[in-house]
Amino acid sequence: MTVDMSVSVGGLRLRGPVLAASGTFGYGTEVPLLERRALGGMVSKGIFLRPRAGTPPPRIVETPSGMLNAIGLQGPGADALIREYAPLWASWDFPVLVNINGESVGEYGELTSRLDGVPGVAGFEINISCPNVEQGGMYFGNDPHAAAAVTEAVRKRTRLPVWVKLTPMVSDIGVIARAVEAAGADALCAVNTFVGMSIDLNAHQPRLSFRTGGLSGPAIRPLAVHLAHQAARSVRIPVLGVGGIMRAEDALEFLVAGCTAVQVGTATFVNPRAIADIHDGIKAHLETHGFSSVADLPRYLPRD
Amino acid sequence: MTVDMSVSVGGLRLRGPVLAASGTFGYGTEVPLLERRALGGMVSKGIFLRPRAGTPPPRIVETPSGMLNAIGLQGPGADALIREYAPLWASWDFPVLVNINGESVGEYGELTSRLDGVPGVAGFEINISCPNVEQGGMYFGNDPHAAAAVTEAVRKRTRLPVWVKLTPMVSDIGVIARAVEAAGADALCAVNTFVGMSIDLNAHQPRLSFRTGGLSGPAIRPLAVHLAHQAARSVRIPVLGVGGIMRAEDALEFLVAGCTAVQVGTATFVNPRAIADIHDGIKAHLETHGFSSVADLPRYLPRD
Amino acid sequence: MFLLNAPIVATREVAPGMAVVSMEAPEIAASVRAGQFVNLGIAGPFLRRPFSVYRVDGESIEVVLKAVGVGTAELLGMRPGDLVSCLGPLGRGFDLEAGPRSAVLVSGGLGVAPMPLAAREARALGMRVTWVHGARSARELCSEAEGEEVIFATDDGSRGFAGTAVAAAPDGELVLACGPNRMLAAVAERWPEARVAVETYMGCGTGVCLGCAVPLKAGGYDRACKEGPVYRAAAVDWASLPSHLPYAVTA
Amino acid sequence: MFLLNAPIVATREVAPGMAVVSMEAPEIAASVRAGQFVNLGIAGPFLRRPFSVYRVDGESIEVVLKAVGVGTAELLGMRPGDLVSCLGPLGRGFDLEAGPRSAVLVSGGLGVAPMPLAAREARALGMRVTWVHGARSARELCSEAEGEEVIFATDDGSRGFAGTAVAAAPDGELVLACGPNRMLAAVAERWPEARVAVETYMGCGTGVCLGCAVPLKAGGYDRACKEGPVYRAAAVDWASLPSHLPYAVTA
Ligand SMILES: Cc1cc2nc3c(=O)[nH]c(=O)nc-3n(C[C@H](O)[C@H](O)[C@H](O)COP(=O)(O)OP(=O)(O)OC[C@H]3O[C@@H](n4cnc5c(N)ncnc54)[C@H](O)[C@@H]3O)c2cc1C
Ligand SMILES: Cc1cc2nc3c(=O)[nH]c(=O)nc-3n(C[C@H](O)[C@H](O)[C@H](O)COP(=O)(O)OP(=O)(O)OC[C@H]3O[C@@H](n4cnc5c(N)ncnc54)[C@H](O)[C@@H]3O)c2cc1C
Ligand SMILES: Cc1cc2nc3c(=O)[nH]c(=O)nc-3n(C[C@H](O)[C@H](O)[C@H](O)COP(=O)(O)O)c2cc1C
Ligand SMILES: Cc1cc2nc3c(=O)[nH]c(=O)nc-3n(C[C@H](O)[C@H](O)[C@H](O)COP(=O)(O)O)c2cc1C
Ligand code: FES
Ligand code: FES
Repeated sequence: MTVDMSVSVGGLRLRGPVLAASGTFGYGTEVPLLERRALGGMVSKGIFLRPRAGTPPPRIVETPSGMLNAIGLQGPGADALIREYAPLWASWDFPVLVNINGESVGEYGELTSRLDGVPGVAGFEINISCPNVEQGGMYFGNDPHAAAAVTEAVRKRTRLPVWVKLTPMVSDIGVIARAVEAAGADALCAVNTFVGMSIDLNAHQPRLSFRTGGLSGPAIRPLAVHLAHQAARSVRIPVLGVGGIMRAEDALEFLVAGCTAVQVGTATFVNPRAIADIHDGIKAHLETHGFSSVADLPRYLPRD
Repeated sequence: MTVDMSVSVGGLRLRGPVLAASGTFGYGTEVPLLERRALGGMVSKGIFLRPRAGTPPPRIVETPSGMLNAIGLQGPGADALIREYAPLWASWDFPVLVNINGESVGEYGELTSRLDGVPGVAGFEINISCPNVEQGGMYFGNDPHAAAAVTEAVRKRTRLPVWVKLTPMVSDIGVIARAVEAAGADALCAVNTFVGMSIDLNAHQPRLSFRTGGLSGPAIRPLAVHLAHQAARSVRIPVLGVGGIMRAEDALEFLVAGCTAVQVGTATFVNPRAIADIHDGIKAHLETHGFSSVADLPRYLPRD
Repeated sequence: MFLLNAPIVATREVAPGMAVVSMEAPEIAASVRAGQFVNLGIAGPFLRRPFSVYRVDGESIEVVLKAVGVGTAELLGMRPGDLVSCLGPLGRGFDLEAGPRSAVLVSGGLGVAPMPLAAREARALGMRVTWVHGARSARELCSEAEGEEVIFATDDGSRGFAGTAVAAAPDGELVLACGPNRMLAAVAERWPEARVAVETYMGCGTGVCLGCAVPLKAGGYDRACKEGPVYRAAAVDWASLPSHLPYAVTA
Repeated sequence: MFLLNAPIVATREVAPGMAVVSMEAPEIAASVRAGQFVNLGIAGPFLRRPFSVYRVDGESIEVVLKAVGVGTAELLGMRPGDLVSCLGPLGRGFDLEAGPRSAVLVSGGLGVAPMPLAAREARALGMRVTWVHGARSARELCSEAEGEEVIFATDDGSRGFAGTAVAAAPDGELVLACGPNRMLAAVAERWPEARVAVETYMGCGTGVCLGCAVPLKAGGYDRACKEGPVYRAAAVDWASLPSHLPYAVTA
């Protein structure tokens, strides 16, 4: 039996359900070990309109079954991305979405306009875990109105797929999910990293220069599965599960919990072949259990 | 040099900064291996006014560096607690606080009245991670008004110390912390477990009969340190740090991040001597670094 | 209850993939009773892992296991001298007392685990021991079953009785059983007074977490690690034990 | 870049607590250049751990280390035949080219790590090698320093020059250095054109996470794992490297 690994998610048909998560795969030009045939798609490192230097070191700390990062969205800005990376992407056999960021609703919109129509840019993933500088630095993703406003601003400026990457530290992710769905999102990604802190006991201060960082890796997986499941229950658009996926079994948990596809991040640091291994493992699971496609997998998805 | 390990926290003077966390120590009558001399205090398993059967098995699932639990607050109710456990506590050489729970503001109040003045009950820890049945099942702890209302209801009915145990999955823990401080809390405990889910890939449904459970253990430590730090920055009352403390170094992270004491939960399952080991380790650290008391430890606590 | 860093002494195979691991734990060896368990702290997994004590040999205790996951695999890979953190003895065992003249031990697969100690205690109390041991096939039978009478049963009939251990067993004044929960449910049907050792997931193993809930016919839940793991077969609400999980399938 | 399951071949001590671990990694042994590193996947820690390649011996590569934490402790405890996941060679090494007639290698503590390969490459290019190796005391000096000329330096004067390796070093046409960041900052003062191997925390080791930021004098950050770990000493903004952390203290 041949298993159909392709999935349709948020306006894109992907050859496989496993994508590379933003910030863990650069611009796709590194990680030579990955077998590209397995890659359903890729989300670029988060970018702002203008170049950003990022935060001083130390930027990462290991934690039990995870890591904190505070990269500070270091990046070359839209112009350099269009010049240096998009032309490469245009020739690749999987879609590349750009993870877009801003300090104001206007900045998200401007960045979208700048990137829309650039060959190689297959869609947008909105990172709403950015501080809203105009509104006192609260994350856009913590407030349904701000999250919807950003989504709308992007939606208005492009016909390409628009995915919204949800912030995990909210009291009800369903509210945010519904708000951005209504604002025109084609898919949701759940979830981004959780804010954490690690303390240096000699210096009596945080280990990260930025003080806090985002927790990723298997430590957060049960939380991410729950949030992705909650998001999937709350909306009609597809959800991509992200958070702590190391092996095929982990990806399958998200799929059964109601996700249409998954993104793999930190696992790639530990195993540069992780995405291929996960893709192949999902395929083997489907074969073993007699499912002919990813969509065939039974879902546990009682609707809200 | 002798180190003074005692701390004052929320109306109690404790002989040491390490307490046993609610639900991980029963009613203090088990765990015979623990060296009691090290125990600063204990919080009993969460109790409701009336007996509760709890959830069907499976109630726990292991996760990377942690575990999910859905015990469902199984417990004998206030009368049995007063009859069977409080008389024992009254003779112990460390204080026992009761972790109190309710489905309505009124129920918290009633439970407090029932327990106030009972010999052996040294204070109350309010678990606000309970669904508010009167308001559609949202956690009290997710809403500053509901959290304050519960705190006020308990505060009005007792002169004993009232601690409030904060829910982690909120967009701004400082708002809740300030609300319950204003409502009369003597101390805060940060934090309770994070909601998570684990999926059985053969059954295609959650492993826990309750579907979701609370994540505890070292996986959540960086998140708990951050939240405890945020809470401590937001209020004047002391904060007890809880979440993933396995070793003295972990406890010290919370103390340096601004906590006055710590609670140890899941670690006891892995090492029944954990509390004594952590107490001794903190003492050794203070000695090595030339601090004469726990309060002497430098704090990283920029105020909001 | 003791907490010891127990050095591994030896490992021997008793069926393909099924091995007995012995470790030096003098205080536990001296005090453990049949049906009690130890909670082992192994490097890989986060939580401890519960195992019935299989035999006692001088200052050593033995456990019998198959690799079903990360903890069991690591335990089987340990070499003599490696240390395992050993907490026990835990729970209430079979609590044998003088009286009955015959005991029937019924075990399915890894349900052999508590039986050698049970056989020893029963004999010491003057009982005649019949041990009925079942497995899927002859290959999977534990090679160490013992008793005045030993009856083998295999699902495929490749050795002994063709069928389940429960079907193969004679009646006895005292029936002790251990195996998958569905086997124990069958035991409960036939011998409501049998004493059965139940398996659950465990958090602490010491009674503080309430994670090891066993649903009771009388209503409510017991702790397998404290009031159990041995129960009167009729006391357990077998229908409420999870059925959709690979739960108590180690047997 | 290769990803191999490399069997441990042997371990030898080169100073009290400092050991060389060799592992079979043919493709890496064949292609690694001085100053490059491997990122090792070990059972205990979550992330991989970066180590400079110390020597190459046939199909094996060697790394030198001390136990400073969980990963290094586990690596030192591994026995021949145990497998370690080995990703490499990574980063840009010293990139030696013919030209200079003499090379001065300056190493502090575990900063010896990239030097044997550097000495070999320098010699192959016809350079005369002077190796200056410093440590706190004679006991902590690596026993395997080598070169046409070897100069030892100890902080306590218990062997060789009393003072730092930087102070003990002669000038050379080419200076290569590795050691704690504060030592490398001193190198940068004296020889702005020296090539220095910098240490940072690393996430991926392959250039995708931006976790290994090295602050540059010219502004912005480089990736130690990709543009580095070897830099022109004057290019690094030493003052912006974290000072309050036990960071790059392994040397
Ligand atoms: C009181 C008691 C006594 C026991 N005695 C023995 C014994 O003598 N010999 C023996 O081999 N086993 C025994 N078990 C079961 C043993 O504890 C589990 O097999 C073990 O915990 C699995 O650990 P793991 O890390 O290898 O598996 P995991 O990686 O945790 O899980 C692997 C698979 O095993 C399943 N599993 C995990 N825990 C259990 C469990 N408690 N019961 C059933 N399935 C489980 C999981 O669902 C999963 O499918 C006993 C359990 C209890 C509660
Ligand atoms: C390019 C490169 C090459 C290296 N080559 C070598 C080598 O050849 N030999 C060698 O012994 N070490 C080398 N290191 C350092 C080595 O990677 C760390 O010592 C190792 O990661 C520590 O792992 P651990 O699990 O033992 O320590 P952990 O348990 O992670 O930490 C223990 C202590 O070491 C500190 N630490 C952790 N990582 C580092 C680090 N990268 N640098 C400095 N301190 C750290 C921690 O802050 C902590 O205090 C190199 C590092 C880099 C970036
Ligand atoms: C080093 C690092 C950088 C990241 N950068 C971004 C980013 O730029 N934009 C974004 O939306 N998410 C970013 N993330 C979050 C990941 O895309 C992913 O949501 C998260 O790491 C959880 O998945 P994981 O556990 O598989 O890594 C980053 C994560 C890491 C570890
Ligand atoms: C099995 C279990 C039961 C718990 N029961 C309660 C409870 O009844 N009331 C409460 O406020 N917290 C309860 N908790 C939460 C703990 O007190 C603690 O906040 C949490 O486990 C995080 O700390 P830890 O990582 O040290 O375990 C429980 C935790 C566990 C693991
Ligand atoms: S396993 Fe914790 S109470 Fe039984
Ligand atoms: S370690 Fe990830 S980019 Fe260098």
